[in-house]
Amino acid sequence: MAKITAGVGSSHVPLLGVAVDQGKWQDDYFGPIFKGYEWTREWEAREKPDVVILVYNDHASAFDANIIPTFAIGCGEHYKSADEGWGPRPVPDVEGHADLAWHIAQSLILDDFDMTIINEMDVDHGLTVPLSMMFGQPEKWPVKVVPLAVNVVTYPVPSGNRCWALGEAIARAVESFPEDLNVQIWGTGGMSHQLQGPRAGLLNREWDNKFLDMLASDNDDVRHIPHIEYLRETGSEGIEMVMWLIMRGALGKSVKTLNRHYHIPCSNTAIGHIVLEPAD
Amino acid sequence: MAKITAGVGSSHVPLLGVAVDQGKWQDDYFGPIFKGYEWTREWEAREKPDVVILVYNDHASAFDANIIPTFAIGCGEHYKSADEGWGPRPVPDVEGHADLAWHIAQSLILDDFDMTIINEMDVDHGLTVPLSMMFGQPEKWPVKVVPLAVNVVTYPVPSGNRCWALGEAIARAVESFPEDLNVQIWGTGGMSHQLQGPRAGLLNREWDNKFLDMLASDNDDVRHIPHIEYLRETGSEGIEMVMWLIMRGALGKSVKTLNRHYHIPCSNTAIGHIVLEPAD
Amino acid sequence: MTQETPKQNIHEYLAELDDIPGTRIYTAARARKGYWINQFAMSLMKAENRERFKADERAYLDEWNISEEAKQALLKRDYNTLLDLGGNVYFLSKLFSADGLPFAEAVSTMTDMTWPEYRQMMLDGGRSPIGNRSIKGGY
Amino acid sequence: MTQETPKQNIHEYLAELDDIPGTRIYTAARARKGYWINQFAMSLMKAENRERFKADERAYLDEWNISEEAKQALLKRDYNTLLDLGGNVYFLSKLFSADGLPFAEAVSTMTDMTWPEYRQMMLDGGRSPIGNRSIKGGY
Ligand SMILES: [Fe+3]
Ligand SMILES: [Fe+3]
Repeated sequence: MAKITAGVGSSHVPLLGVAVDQGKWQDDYFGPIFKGYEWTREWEAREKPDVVILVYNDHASAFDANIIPTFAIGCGEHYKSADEGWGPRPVPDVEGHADLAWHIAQSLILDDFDMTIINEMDVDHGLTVPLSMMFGQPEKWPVKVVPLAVNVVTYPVPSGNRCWALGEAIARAVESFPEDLNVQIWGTGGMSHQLQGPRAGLLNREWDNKFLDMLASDNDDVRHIPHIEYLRETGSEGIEMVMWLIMRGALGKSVKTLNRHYHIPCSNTAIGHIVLEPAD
Repeated sequence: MAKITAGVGSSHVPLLGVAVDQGKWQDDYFGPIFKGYEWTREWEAREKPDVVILVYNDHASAFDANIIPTFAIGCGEHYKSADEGWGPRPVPDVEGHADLAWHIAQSLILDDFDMTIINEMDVDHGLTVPLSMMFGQPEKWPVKVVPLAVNVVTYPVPSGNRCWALGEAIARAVESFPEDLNVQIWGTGGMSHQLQGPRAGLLNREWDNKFLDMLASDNDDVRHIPHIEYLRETGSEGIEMVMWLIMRGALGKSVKTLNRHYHIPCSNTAIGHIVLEPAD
Repeated sequence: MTQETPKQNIHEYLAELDDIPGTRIYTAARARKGYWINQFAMSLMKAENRERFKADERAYLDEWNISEEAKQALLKRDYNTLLDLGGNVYFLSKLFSADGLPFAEAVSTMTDMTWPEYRQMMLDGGRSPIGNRSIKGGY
Repeated sequence: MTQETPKQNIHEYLAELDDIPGTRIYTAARARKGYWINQFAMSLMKAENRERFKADERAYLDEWNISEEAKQALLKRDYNTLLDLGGNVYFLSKLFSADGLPFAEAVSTMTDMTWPEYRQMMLDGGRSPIGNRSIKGGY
């Protein structure tokens, strides 16, 4: 039986991909960030998950303005790194887990989630940067990936409550997959940042840490935070944190925090990550 | 305030489009079918709806195998008739109602429906045949259309219960649109038919009429019919009738039946239609 | 709030779909298997592709990531085999159109009837569901 | 079952989004208005389009269904005006890349700071939310 054994929430700042790809990850600017991920990288090397359900958002790479799926699940065999305007990142292709992905997609639709299924797409920094943070620069990614792309760009994006409920449904789906698989779920994006307008550069250390506290707790108050609170407190792009709720919803009522790290800034963004284990 | 004033369920058989386009609609084969729609055509001419929310499915025209949205709502300004392999139907372009469509899309997402928004697409017989049945051959369609494309091809398709709930949410959305608009909602497809395999040609007059009875009733038992019942009783393509439930769900608890017609066969298909008015 | 439809396990749900006589429900498993058959068929929506296909069917098919078995079935218009290989009728209908074949006539080739026989069955009220609902149940 | 988040009316929801200082939330209204600005920007993901654009920006822009105002803003790289006209930063970032401009530097041009000032603000902990949360509330 497949099982979700852990959840990771993590920022997915494009500049971190640049730091890895250009070997700058030990310099003064990036050193403290990568140091914060060190424990997690070692933990992942020990855990050896078979599959990661990777919740992220497409940043106008695979989807143009024409089509905006709220929840799109990648059911393909592999995905190439997207050219975001300066050439694709020099990272391995991402291998899908089509069997598990289709199983999850089917289960979710039966569970009244209105999924969009996608077979072929390129994946951008939202998906590949977290892989680099967790696994460094391997010849080949050590996990298969089920990409789950969430619209967090055009409003309304899905509610926190809906994201949490989707996570719960994903956990049910994984548990009904017959093959033995060690599955992790990652929620990516955030933390506080604003990339547009005169208010650009807003960061909110206090709120971000309160959010991490809420994720680590045994109650589900975090699912009821309204969009406007993310926007006011954490900048227009801080809304990406709703994707962490899909991860958290998949872990059940109680969780144990294995690691937690927060650093300001990386480019325009507050970097944070948290590693959680179901504790029910 | 906009209001849903009526709902129509109707088959959308491609051959009916051919009959209209080639002027065969009075011959022995098609005569009885078009006669059954006569009252409804006159009623539509009197009702003069401003907008039709037209629930249909794409038959591998706008969407290829790569992307499969469960619920896609058309938010564009206009749509062309698709070339389904023998040239586009010679019908007017379909004019969208982008203001209302975006309002509904936003409201639905806020209401935890995981919509896919689509701006540009061609629309196939699923959408244009019902327009021809209701409005004949005008120079310009007398209504604007909000297309709502439902996946009823790749399994699982959305449950009857989810479709009904979507209809309820659409009704709430329409009622919160500030402009005065006479809005109809149409659910199309069906009735019994099977287009594939050795069982092709299955029709089920009794079941189809029971389904029409259930739609016309004041209880919502019809939303709980499982997919397997549609498939066993009405053929593999009879599942399209789940789209009628979106229409029915939008009309509220009680309805008044204004017209009802059933005829066998049209090509591979049992033709039926029903005109309902909210009666709460 | 109204009563919820009881949720079903996906494995039970899919098993039921396989219990219908003479029918291949287009499940994920079929959609995956037939992906390139269907994408090939979809390509025939463009007039220039239809022409290239008609000029040399085999050469056009060889441009696609399709098994030899599927290519043979496409060349023979063996639609039941194509359904087994994951083809879906709405995609395959682009091939009906390319051949100039009416939809119902193409559908009739999947049954054990000739086109005139099939057409007559439909005029007579269609195929009865009796005995055609369930393989296991035989009803 | 857990408690439901109270559902909000879409008009209230959208009104709140307009109450954030120095921020244009990418709502449906903006997405509609800026559709072709964003599709133009997306086109710059292809190397051949970037070259054609660089060779003659005005001529390339004239191929798109974009208002003169938006074209001028694109030519001037006036990103705040482009946000007003419905541009979205993830789409517009394809233009940053075409210009070889780092993302953060491009973002800084939307503020009242120079790039070195903006960079220093970020190193110092970023822009404070205090007074930046609500126009009406002023908090
Ligand atoms: Fe992001
Ligand atoms: Fe249909």
